[in-house]
Amino acid sequence: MTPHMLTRSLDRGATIFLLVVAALGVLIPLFNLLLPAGSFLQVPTYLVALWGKYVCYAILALSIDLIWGYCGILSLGHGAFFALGGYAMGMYLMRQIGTRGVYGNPILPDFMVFLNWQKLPWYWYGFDMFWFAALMVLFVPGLLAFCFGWLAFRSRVTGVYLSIITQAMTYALLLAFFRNDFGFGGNNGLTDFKDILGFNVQAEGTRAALFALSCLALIIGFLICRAIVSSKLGKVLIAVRDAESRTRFLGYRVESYKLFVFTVSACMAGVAGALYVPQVGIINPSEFAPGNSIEAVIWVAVGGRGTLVGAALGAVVVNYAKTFFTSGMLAPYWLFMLGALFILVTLLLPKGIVGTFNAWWDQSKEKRTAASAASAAAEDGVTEPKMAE
Amino acid sequence: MNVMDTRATSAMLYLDGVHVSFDGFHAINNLSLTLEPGEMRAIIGPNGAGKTTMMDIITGKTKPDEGTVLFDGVTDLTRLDETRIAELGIGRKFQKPTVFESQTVQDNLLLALNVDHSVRGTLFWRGSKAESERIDKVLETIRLTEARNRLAGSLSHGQKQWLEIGMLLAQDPKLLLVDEPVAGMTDVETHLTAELLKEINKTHTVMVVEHDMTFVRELGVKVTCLHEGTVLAEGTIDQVSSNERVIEVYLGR
Amino acid sequence: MLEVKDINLFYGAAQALRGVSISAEPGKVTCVLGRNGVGKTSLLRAMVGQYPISSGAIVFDGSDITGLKPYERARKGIGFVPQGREIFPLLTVEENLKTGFGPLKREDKHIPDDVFSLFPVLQSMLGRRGGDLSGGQQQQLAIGRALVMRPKLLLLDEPTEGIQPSIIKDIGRAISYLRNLGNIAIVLVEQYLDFACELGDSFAVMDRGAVKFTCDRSNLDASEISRQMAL
Amino acid sequence: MPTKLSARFCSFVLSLFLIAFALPAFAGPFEDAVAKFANDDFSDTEEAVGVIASSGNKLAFPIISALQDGRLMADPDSKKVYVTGTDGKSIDAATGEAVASVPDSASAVRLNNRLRRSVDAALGSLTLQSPDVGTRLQAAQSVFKSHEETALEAVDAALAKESNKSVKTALGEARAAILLFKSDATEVEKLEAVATLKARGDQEAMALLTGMGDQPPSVTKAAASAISSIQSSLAVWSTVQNAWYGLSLGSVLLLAAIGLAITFGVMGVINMAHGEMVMIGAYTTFVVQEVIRTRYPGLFDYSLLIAVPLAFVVAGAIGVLIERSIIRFLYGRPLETLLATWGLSLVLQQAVRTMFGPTNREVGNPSWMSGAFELGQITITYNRLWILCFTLAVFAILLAMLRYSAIGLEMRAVTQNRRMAASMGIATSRVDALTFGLGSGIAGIAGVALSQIDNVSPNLGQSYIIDSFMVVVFGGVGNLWGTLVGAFTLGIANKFLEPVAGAVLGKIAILVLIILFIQKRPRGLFALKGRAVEA
Amino acid sequence: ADDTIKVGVLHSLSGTMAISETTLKDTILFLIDEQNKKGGVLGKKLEAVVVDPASNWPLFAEKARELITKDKVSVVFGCWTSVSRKSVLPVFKELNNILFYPVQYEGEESERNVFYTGAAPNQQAIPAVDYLMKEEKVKRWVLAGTDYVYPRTTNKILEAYLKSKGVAQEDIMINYTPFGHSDWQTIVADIKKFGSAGKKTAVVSTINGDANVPFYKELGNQGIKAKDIPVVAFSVGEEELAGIDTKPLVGHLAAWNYFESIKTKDGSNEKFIKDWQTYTKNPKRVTNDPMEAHVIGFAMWVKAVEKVKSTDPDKVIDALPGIEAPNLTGGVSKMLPNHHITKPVFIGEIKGNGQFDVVWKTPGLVAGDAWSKELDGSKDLIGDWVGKKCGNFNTKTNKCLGSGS
Ligand SMILES: Nc1ncnc2c1ncn2[C@@H]1O[C@H](COP(=O)(O)OP(=O)(O)OP(=O)(O)O)[C@@H](O)[C@H]1O
Ligand SMILES: Nc1ncnc2c1ncn2[C@@H]1O[C@H](COP(=O)(O)OP(=O)(O)OP(=O)(O)O)[C@@H](O)[C@H]1O
Ligand SMILES: [Mg+2]
Ligand SMILES: [Mg+2]
Repeated sequence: MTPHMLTRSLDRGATIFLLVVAALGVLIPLFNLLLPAGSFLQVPTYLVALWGKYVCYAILALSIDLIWGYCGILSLGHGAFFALGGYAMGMYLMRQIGTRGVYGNPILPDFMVFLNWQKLPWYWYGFDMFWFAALMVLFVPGLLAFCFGWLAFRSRVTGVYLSIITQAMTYALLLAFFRNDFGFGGNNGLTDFKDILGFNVQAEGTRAALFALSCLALIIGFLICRAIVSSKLGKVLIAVRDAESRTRFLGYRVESYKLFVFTVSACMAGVAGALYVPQVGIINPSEFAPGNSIEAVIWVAVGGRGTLVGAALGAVVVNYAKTFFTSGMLAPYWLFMLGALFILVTLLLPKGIVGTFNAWWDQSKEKRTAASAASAAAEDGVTEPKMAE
Repeated sequence: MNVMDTRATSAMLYLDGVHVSFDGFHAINNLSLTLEPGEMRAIIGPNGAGKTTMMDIITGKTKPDEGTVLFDGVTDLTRLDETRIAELGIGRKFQKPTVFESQTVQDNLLLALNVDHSVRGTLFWRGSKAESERIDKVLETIRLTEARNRLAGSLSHGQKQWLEIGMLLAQDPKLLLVDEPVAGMTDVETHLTAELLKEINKTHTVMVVEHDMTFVRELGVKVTCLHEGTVLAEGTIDQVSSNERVIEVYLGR
Repeated sequence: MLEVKDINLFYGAAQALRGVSISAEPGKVTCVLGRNGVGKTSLLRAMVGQYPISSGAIVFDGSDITGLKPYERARKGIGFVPQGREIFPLLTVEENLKTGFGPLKREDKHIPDDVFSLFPVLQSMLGRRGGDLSGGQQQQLAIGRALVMRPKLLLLDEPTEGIQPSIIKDIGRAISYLRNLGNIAIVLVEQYLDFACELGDSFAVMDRGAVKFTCDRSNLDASEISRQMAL
Repeated sequence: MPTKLSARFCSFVLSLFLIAFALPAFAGPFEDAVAKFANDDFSDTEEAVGVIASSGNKLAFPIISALQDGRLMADPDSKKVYVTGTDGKSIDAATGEAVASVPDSASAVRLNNRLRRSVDAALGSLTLQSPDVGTRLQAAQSVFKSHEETALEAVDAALAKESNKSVKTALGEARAAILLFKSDATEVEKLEAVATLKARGDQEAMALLTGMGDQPPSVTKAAASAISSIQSSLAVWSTVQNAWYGLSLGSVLLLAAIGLAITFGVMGVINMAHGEMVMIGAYTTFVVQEVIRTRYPGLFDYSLLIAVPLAFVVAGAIGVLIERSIIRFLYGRPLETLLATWGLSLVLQQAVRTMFGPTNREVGNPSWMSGAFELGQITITYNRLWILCFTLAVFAILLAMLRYSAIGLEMRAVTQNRRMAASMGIATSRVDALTFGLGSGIAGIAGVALSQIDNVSPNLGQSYIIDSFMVVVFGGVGNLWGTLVGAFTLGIANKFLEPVAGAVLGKIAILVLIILFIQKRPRGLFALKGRAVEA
Repeated sequence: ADDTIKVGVLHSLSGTMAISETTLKDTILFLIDEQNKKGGVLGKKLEAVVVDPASNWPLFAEKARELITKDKVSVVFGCWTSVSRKSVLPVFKELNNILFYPVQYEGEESERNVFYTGAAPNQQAIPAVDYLMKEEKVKRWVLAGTDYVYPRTTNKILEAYLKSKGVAQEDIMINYTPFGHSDWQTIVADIKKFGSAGKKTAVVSTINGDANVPFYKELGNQGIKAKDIPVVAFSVGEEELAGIDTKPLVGHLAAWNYFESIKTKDGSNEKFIKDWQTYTKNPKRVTNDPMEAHVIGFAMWVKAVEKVKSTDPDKVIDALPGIEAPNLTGGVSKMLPNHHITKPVFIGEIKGNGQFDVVWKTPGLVAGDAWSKELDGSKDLIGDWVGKKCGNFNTKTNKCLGSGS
């Protein structure tokens, strides 16, 4: 990333967001590790794990916002890339167990032993090395996205057709991974991890480090997204979103653009999944469930589509709401709350939380400066595309 | 209209025996047409004659059922997609103005500029002085300088027409296809547009579709009249407008 | 018949109409002229109710229709030919015409012969989807569609845009035919001055959202109008 | 069908009672056998059945049929056994004398599957000459199944008297089955038996032919050729069967998708709550049946006829409510509808869970939707058949409505250009509400049909929503014919893949095929073409 | 507050599993209520902490963590699916707490922090097959299951077991379907075909959850009667049958360790059912096997706590093996060193009223095997948390495998 891209991508909102994430990424682990239990500011490990999960979701949301908010590609199957990244990491963690599994088999994971697998399937080779697994975390979702996108964008599959085939993709993967014959542990997935890079995954220090890493990944992901959308490429993406064929007539190779962001986004989702797995301790096929992907899209919508910050915020807000509502008195009724939240956000905050805030901010700024309407254009040129009516 | 084969290679645009039908409806029938480099050609013809469809064929939006479409005498356009054709240097203004509604007027022009259109190019793009000067100039030409920061979606119909012409200017293609540029413009604006096109024609090849005969007359170029997907008449405006058939199907009495 | 009194209209913070007043009479054609972006379309939108006005009143047939919904206005007899045609793209030509049946009485639910005699091309294309037609054909369809409603007030937004000369003449003839029927009031928004001058009974030139010049057929001065428009 | 049969059967039983009453009782092995019923031991019961069936006692039939129906009561204390008639009157099983009442300590003699089979076999030879055609047919079939040599005489006797054609065939087949295994049957008889079984031509006939053991060479040869001919005809039938299953699966998909074809296909609302509308329809059926069960049990067979309009109204009304309160603010913003309707689906699911509990609810098949009939070598279940017919009817009505009615035209106009439609005098908000209500209502009646084959639980809708979207998109959004063809194509493809690849891989293959297909036709099977679409 | 002992309830109340798990939540609330009426435990009242993991596996882990660290519960009753158990396992190990798991499962596990009160395969599957073989003389087998770990493992075990009993490979048909499979036409027809080959055929069903209803409906409609091809199921209980018209299904079987219809001499089951129906204010509310598992587990935990006079997990874990508690069918179940319990096995036939008629039962209680004897990988393993302090002890090599932690 060249310096000019960095400076261009940092506007006020972006800077605030980055500072907040960085602060969280440093302070939460510190407060968790250094302060004595019971002290006022001490962050329990439970919360570190929880927030670590939120941050991973935020990265996923960010990756969806990049393609949906800016390029109009509504992927209802992004959970697939997330899960694939997760599986790649899970496979590494599985191989790290070594002889500590219940059957003590040095090579085969437990689920293979009890289903009588004789030897490790070829696609498990190499995952005992971290660098290889890390590469696969990017490569597998990236490759799938590339192949899928190459086919779909070249044949100009757009709109709901694209959304539905992404859904079909994740659904097919869900079914495939459910199959025990597939060699990924079936419905039980991969679990019972012991350590990562030699550190015990359950140790407080490791958790804190994973959390900090997730925040770092969020920051980097955010910067990449900002760099993309604030470059001229970002404008092309919006052009593609709003009038795809017009963009073609200007001489832009639309499919390359889509393929580029789609693949970048899938890689980001993969990283999110990879960070998620050691923190929650399990990866199983339900991560491929179409409902999960739809929900991730909804986080973005709640936070504000096409705002990046909003996507991350939406992921945290919705998941925090879920955590909050699913315990205590409200547990039997939490779906009412969540459902109502979605409905109300759509009706009352049509641009999502951040989008609405931005609009309000711009408007009041406009009033304050009392300037001509000219300067009022949304900062990134990002507003809701006018739907064909 | 017979076109001599030797001229085919020197022509900027060469259409021969083009046919297109939609679900059995023949929109273009054995259409043959040649445009010389540096030429400006006005195309007239009744509604539904196939003028827009012809542009669709040239720009790769519609694939002809049969026939030859050559650009620059060598490139077979029927094999290429829209992007490639645009890259070759064919720009187009649509009949129904299509601009990027959620981006500013300025960004619309920026996107149209014919600089590196690759993913890498746009990702690592940094604005240059030359570019912003070009944009300023175009804005001035289309008289939208004041609206430069407005969203294109909030422009009126006519303003969008202008913006599209501006985008065409920014794109700076070798061949301009202009579909009904003055629809919805006042007489004065029509005049300005004619002047503008004549100016452009000094360095570019242009094909204009228009129903406004005053405008066509003002352009003062060779006119082709299409009818039912084929060339009905060709010649100067006076020749064409005195053609009986043209009067019958197009001009009216 | 129609009385537009001092209306203002805003798009967000931007004002598109500033105190516009205008009127239309049966058997008369009121022409609204002006450059691009002066607010002509906005004025028509205000009249049909597609966009709410912030102040002023619209009186039609003696009753105030300012608060009515667009379809209620249409049912009162306001026919609209919008700029950009707004054909229902997936309906056939015939179905497009039939959409005008809503406000009609049962015995009136047929397509009047006028429509086909004015625009014979429609007759031959009844089964084709509206969206497939060429621009000019769509424009004819849009006018035809408005006529199916048997309107008392017909609003035409640049009906000549993109139309071949012979059909412009036809449309001109159609408008004067309708005017001569005597029971339809017509508001014609145009930039094509010659056409407007030929048909208009009264003229209003708009600029920046306001009417800045009016005249009648009696004191028509085409060059003055053209000067006003060019300013 | 079964209920009718058993009703006839009961009347037959009753008539036999009358004969039974007239008979004097005497002690012997029969009485001992009867007493064994009171031991509550399956082996004892089985023994007793055997003895009683072969006793020739006139009470044998009433006792065994009572045993089959759970009307044979045994008192473990007094070791007395009673037969309760369908009319509530009881007799002592050992003596045949009428008793005033059965003691409270008596309970029905229990059966297990093995016993049920022996009971069937015993009843089989006892009822071969029953006056009722259905009973005779059943008897012949159970003899065919058990093909015990001892039944040959009875079969021959029955065959001589039988006049009904299908019973005659069945008896002939039973006879053939017996002869095939009878060691002392002549070669000619066996060859004839092989021919009869060949004519029957089904899996069971083949099983008999394959498993018949050592036979004279000519019979073995005939059997071999019979087997191969049956096999080839079965192969053809299995294709027919797959096609039928495909059609039937297709009809379910279509039914589930058809409402979505309106709310999503026509209106452009990405309606994630569609599945919940289906669910509401299914719960409406449940409530209707519940009321009928408790209040008007006689109406049970009509429950679905009542449920269909009701489900339409209930789901439709909820649809209208949703449209008025949420969707109408979201026109022109299709993606927001995804968000809101997803929220809505959560709320509706949980609401139903709170109201009706999280567990499955029982929705029964009315008699005309239960059971199956055989068409050649395939079994066609009535419920699937009715669902297919019902789906096609709904489709036809809907299509006609959209195509030819004024409101249909208005619906299409409004969804294509809401603003202009209003200017044409169409009350857009009313039309919007009606359209959404119509789509929801149709989803509701889909729920009625689906309640017949699937479980009625709060998750019902979830399991159909993805498939429904797949179907609509595969067929081409906005085209009802596309939805029809899409549903049947997917159904049939699925059912032809399933036997080859298995259910899971088959489903995966279908999904991959959809993905690849969309590459070929980016706007679905019945893509709308031309400018009209891009405009 | 300190004056109560908190008990975590970790069952899905929404999502796909709510259908089964909600009842278990109610059961624990009921048991706690009863216990509190008796004065609680150690003089303190019990307090239930209910959370909803929403059938979402990562959420299970999150909620488990929340229960233990935030709410400081002393014990957790929860989970249904194996994957949910697998997902919370590391949490219980890390935070050293106790989980009572009440559902029949595939076995192959024995963890220090988990007590398995549901059936292991040898307490359900194998007796069922034995019954069919002996009583119904079944020669040909269809093993139909949902494609996930429990059916896969169970079928592996059964396949090995059947072969050891001399059943030929071609007489075994194995079939897997996706979760929530709803179109059973082809499979039912296949079963019918497989069963009409002249040999007595039975279906062993490990079909899970929602898929059962359409499966049984299709069975009924295609006219597959229990007397022709009986189906024995391991996941169909009273609760599942409540959603089906059982008349066409009479005679099909289920193998469980408890049936609601079982009459006990001391009337304990009858009393339990009555109390339960009173508590839930629903006179039609049924009971089922996993509920009974919770009843036993809860009683055992109470006894263990009272024995060591503390709720400290370490102490309770050590005290639990050997603790006995009456089950609802008249016997006394015992917690074994491998953290599984002893249970009777019943085979029931479906009756027309949605209940089961017990047609067979094991003579005594069967001890749950953590590790299956039929599988190569595990035949030498035992779990023993008393003597060996090890969940996976290899008796051949005399070693505790893995880290054991
Ligand atoms: N995709 C299509 N499907 C069906 N018919 C089409 C399609 N595209 C164009 N047509 C038909 O082809 C004919 C030519 O259309 P075209 O738009 O090229 O006319 P035009 O000369 O541009 O007319 P205008 O001056 O009115 O714009 C018309 O009759 C139109 O209805
Ligand atoms: N939806 C809108 N949002 C914001 N501004 C708008 C909108 N529609 C029109 N405007 C602005 O309002 C002004 C008047 O527009 P209007 O469409 O009424 O012009 P017009 O006189 O019809 O022009 P033309 O001749 O080009 O059609 C223009 O400056 C236009 O940019
Ligand atoms: Mg045209
Ligand atoms: Mg206008």
